[in-house]
Amino acid sequence: MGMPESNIASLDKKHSPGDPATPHIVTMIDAINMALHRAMASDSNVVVLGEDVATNGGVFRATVGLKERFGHKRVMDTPLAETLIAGISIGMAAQQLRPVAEIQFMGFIYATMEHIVSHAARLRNRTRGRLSCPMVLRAPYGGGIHAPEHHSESTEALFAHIPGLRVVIPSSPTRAYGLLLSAIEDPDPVIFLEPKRIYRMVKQEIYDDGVGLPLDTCYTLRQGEHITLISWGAMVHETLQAADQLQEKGISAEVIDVATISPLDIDTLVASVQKTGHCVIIQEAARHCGVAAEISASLQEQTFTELKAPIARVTGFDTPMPYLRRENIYMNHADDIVTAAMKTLEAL
Amino acid sequence: MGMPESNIASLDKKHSPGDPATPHIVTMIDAINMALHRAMASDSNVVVLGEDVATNGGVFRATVGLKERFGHKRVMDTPLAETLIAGISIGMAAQQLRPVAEIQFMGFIYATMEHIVSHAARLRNRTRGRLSCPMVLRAPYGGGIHAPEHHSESTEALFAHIPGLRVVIPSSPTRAYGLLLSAIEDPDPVIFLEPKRIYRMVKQEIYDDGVGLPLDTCYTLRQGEHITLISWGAMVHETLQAADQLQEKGISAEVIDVATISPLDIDTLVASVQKTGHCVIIQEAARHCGVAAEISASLQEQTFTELKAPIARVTGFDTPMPYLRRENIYMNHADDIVTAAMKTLEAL
Amino acid sequence: MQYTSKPYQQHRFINADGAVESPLPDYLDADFLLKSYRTMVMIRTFDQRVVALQRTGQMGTYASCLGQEAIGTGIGLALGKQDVFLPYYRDQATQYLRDVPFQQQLQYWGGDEWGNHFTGTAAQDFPNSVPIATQVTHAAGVASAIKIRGEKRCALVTCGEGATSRGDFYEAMNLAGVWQLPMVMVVNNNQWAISVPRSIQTGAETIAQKAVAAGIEGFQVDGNDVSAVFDAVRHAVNKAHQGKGATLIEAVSYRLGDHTTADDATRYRAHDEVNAAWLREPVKRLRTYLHEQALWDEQQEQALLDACKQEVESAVQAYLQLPDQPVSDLFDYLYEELPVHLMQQRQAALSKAAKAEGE
Amino acid sequence: MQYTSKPYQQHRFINADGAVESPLPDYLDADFLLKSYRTMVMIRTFDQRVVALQRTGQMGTYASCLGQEAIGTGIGLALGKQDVFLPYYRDQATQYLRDVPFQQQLQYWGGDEWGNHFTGTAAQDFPNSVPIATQVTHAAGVASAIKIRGEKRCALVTCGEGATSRGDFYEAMNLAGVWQLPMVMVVNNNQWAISVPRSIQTGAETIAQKAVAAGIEGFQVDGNDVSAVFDAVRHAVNKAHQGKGATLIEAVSYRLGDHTTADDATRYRAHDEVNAAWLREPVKRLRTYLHEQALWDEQQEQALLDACKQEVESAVQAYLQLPDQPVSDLFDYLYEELPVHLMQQRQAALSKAAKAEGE
Ligand SMILES: Cc1ncc(C[n+]2csc(CCOP(=O)(O)OP(=O)(O)O)c2C)c(N)n1
Ligand SMILES: Cc1ncc(C[n+]2csc(CCOP(=O)(O)OP(=O)(O)O)c2C)c(N)n1
Ligand SMILES: [Mg+2]
Ligand SMILES: [Mg+2]
Repeated sequence: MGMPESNIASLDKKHSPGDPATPHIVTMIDAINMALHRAMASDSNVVVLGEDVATNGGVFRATVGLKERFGHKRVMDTPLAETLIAGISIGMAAQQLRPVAEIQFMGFIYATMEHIVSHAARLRNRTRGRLSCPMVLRAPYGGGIHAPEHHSESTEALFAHIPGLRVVIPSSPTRAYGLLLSAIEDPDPVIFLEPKRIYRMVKQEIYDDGVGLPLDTCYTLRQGEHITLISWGAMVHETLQAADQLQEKGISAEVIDVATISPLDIDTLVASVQKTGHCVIIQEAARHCGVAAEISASLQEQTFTELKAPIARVTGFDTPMPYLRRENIYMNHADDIVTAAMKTLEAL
Repeated sequence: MGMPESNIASLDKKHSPGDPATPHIVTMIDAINMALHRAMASDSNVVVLGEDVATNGGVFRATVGLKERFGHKRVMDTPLAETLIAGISIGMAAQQLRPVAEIQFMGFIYATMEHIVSHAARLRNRTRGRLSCPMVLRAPYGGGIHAPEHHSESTEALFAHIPGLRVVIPSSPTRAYGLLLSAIEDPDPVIFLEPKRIYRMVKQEIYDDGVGLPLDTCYTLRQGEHITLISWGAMVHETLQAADQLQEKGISAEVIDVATISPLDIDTLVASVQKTGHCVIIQEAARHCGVAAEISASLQEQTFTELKAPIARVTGFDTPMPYLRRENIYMNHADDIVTAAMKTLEAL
Repeated sequence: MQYTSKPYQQHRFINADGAVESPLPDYLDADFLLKSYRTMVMIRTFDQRVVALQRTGQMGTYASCLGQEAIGTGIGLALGKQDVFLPYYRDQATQYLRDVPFQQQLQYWGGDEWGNHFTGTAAQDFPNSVPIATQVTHAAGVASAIKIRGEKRCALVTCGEGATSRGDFYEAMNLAGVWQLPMVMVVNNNQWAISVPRSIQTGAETIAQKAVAAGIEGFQVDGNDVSAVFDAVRHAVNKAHQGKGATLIEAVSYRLGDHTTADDATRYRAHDEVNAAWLREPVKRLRTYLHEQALWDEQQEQALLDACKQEVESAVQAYLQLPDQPVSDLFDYLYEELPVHLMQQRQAALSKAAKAEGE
Repeated sequence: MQYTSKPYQQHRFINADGAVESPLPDYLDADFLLKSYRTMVMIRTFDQRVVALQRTGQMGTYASCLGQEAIGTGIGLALGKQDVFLPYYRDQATQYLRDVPFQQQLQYWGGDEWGNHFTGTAAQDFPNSVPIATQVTHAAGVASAIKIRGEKRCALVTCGEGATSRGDFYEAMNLAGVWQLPMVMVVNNNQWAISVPRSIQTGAETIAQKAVAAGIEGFQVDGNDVSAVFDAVRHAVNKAHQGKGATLIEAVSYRLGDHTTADDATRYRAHDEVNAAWLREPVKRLRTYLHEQALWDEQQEQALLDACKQEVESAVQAYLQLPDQPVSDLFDYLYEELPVHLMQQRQAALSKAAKAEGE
């Protein structure tokens, strides 16, 4: 049953999964919705829960159509309580369900931390494999959308520091679809952070084939010779733009989307920096003790002799994200990355 | 009123502050108790709260004697609720009290994170200086004491990543006394992590003179020429031992106690590494995205040309702290540091 | 009126038809009612204007208080200047009555931290709390400070009924009970937490009965009857001032608008329910009552509407002309004194801004 | 016995003197009482032995259940094999009755994760929860899973009365109410949370009344009367199996020992209070009752004590001979499959251990 163009999954229409051979041209948020539909259809243990995820389909519409299709027992509006959402996900997961819980914004994720750090990340280890915690905690994250306070945080580093978790961040519709499927199938807890600034920025052709993408690898988006640009989340887009601008200057930049920031596929990054000898790491988050620091430190350890210049970081300031009128100052743009890259190259 | 030897503040005796000119030979836990007494005596806005801090004097006896001396209105046993402890501290601080709250173990600090990240760290900024949050959140942290699960965590990196906080970690009785006084006097929120493994390890001579130590500086404990060893918390002791061992091999190591891991006095560290060209950073915590990564990344940025070998990290594994029977494997010891240092030096 | 800890009783003086259900005590006199009415109309005018501003791209995401004006007004009129108010984000009325001018409220919603730099009565009040329910523990802290110092003040905190599902709410209420804190908790039960109806937020018959868990007094009031709200809050505030402990007030009302300007409530709730709620809304019922008491006429109404429009409009114009705060402000209020390592970042931000403006 | 949601009523069959206070129903027969008694004596024997082990440096910090044996025993006997138990850390009796052998309990307390690798009845049970109250939300999750699948099982969770001050407790109870979860919450009210007495933990007259906040049934039982505990749990478990929702049971008892072996309770509580509590403790009252019913004599008592000692001692010996788990176990259960970057760390740990053993 080939799906006509008009059936392409789109924002507010209920997604009807079709022939996996038919391409869908979708945004990232659509891709997430598609992956959720696909995962729920193929495994009856997958359940979805969170605030406003059922009847409302999620404040960003990520869960649209799920309740109608899979029923209120598998798609649950919870009371307004993030600690609870994390805690019951752990209980469900220990009973071999595969909860996919939504935290409405990353700024409200902190109340889950005790459960994530002390339980989700440890249940398997603590019981020597007897119980496990195959849960996914989804949260939109990042700034640049002129949202109210607490709606623009990028605190992925907090989770990246916790052993026993996977922290996964897609940066395109394709990777959102594939990585979310793999996150749901993963037998261990995954923090899945969705860069909401690019939820609807680009569309890509996706086949709803149920095929996941590996969580244990970085994704090289563009090959290059002179410098390695490493990023994740929404900043991947500015990074790609920067690579374009560098190209105009005759500089060939390799662009890598880290995608899974923990556990980290450092080998791909090392190989690239060994080749280029130059590296800029771009993160939206505040600088101090961010993920870029880990990547820089690890790269430095493993590519010391090949490095031709210090590894640079382009990061947010060590301040909270300003209220929306001044948000733009906080965010980095392509030319900030270009400037850092040029400085690195000039250090030659 | 010179105090006779027998009056030296000791573990279970109520501390009676005396002539600031009389030395007290005390452990770190005593020093903390002394600082609390001193702070409460000199500023009636200082209040102490937490679980078991009043009648019991704290499970580690840090708050012994405070309730008897300053009364139950200023020394409060709270209900068993960490979120509450953080939340009411913020409310009190906004009313110009100076709450010093205890979280019984760092493993139970995660429930405070929403309040610390979203409120304590931001109250001043959010209100453009109208309200502020001069609170101290104390917590014993770190492993190596054969404690039950969750009683041995070192997750200081989580707080170090949050703009608006100070994260302070003493590593000796002297610094515990001085840094805690300054933390309490500081007009902004301070996370004060106490390496409990060394609570009673060494004694030092302290004058109860109410003089604080600066929070914006690292402390160089030993001058050296060949290599810089950077650490904080309990690992400072293994680091000093390692420096001794290196000395025997004819290697002169500079040992720096970071003390305040955020905001970080990077300049002191840079100056040292510029001098030595070699650096090992030692942290007890898990490796990935720990504070050592930030220090390494920052140093690499600023000392690239002077570095003679990659900056090395000696850290915990990326696993939870094992239950007590296998705890020893997790912890690093002086010879682990020596091995790393020698490797760094041999990379010459 | 006598308040008891029977949680099921809903206090009300003026019912949905504008008729007296139980006689108003003397202190709820014409002055009070007229002031309440004027305030509610003013707030409604403001609220609608802000929504319009948002629709035209001149405002950030905004949470309307449409339908809840009586709660904010009742609180604002009952709370003392010396007390501390810890709002959630539909407390435009209380803030207005506590001297947070519309212009400043617009500044907050428009995305400028200076919108939280209250002066005057609100100087010690908390800014709007975005993380749901966290303000309740802060209130317990403020009340603790008051109690420690032995002052005759209290902390009054508001939240939605959705907020009562969060741990913060219970932890704070429990402390208020055991420490007998001078604290008043007012739950704006507007029946919805975004798309989640009251019925699936909790299995408790009322929100008020949650007070039983903490051993404090709790009761319902008709949140659309400003006199009932005022009276209940007055009772609770007096009690707090007298050192007699904390109170939980469930003000039963209805969120007539969307959750925020980013929401579309037609997706999840029935027109009929909203229409029915409009019959109970607070402004019309008081107008009816005032008309019937011959305290108000059409002319006064028109004059009031004009005055409200004018006040709101001049605030809006002032807001629209506000310059952006200097970029240095991003750093200068983070700590009392900027740590050294942030000086460089501050400089970088200034350069970045200068460059951006240069472009 | 009929249970109501009147929270103030304390259910009890056998009082502190070993006398019948209300007649025992048929199903609380001699078999039941004898089994309960034997279990409680066994647990007390075990408990004392573990404390002794700790004192001689052969055990980690240990939380004694002295005085609370009736609660764990009542739960263990009432709970079904198909149900899921989520313990706190004084549930030695329930774990024992759910086939977690003493040796394994010793292994847990002795600091080896394999002590949580339960098999048999407890295979799906949670390990002891150290972060207070977090297990209550996990239980709500387990109960949700059961409800989603439509199974005839339930989740039973225990905690101390101190735990009822934490948000987790309320958030989970609220969910249990609104989702009508098959969940039983048993609060071990042993009057102390380390050094904090019940009176300053909450202003509520009882813990049971906290159920009102969630709209679920809640009541007290005498936690020193094993028959009352059993009966209450049985009622709540049956109710859960029948899809009739959640129950909060406050089992009133007393912590006769120190908080843990790391604590010294004489610092903060009066001898008199502890002495008075000894008069109400669960083992003696049941022995008195059994004696009076001629169900028990001194000879049986001695035989039981001997049997208990023997069982405990053989577990202790087995525990003491347990080898340390391989160092690789630190890594091999962290994820289902070890991520590549951890392989190196695993190797490093093995080398480190080899080196340490070499020394
Ligand atoms: C901790 C937290 N979780 C989620 C949100 C997102 N959110 C904003 S308002 C809201 C609903 C609040 O409902 P209620 O408490 O009833 O207040 P109302 O908006 O109805 O006045 C939610 C879920 C938030 N701001 N904070
Ligand atoms: C979240 C958390 N906070 C603090 C502690 C430290 N702690 C361990 S037991 C305990 C008291 C618990 O009291 P209660 O719930 O009454 O149980 P009991 O020990 O009396 O059986 C405390 C504060 C902890 N384990 N977890
Ligand atoms: Mg609401
Ligand atoms: Mg207790």
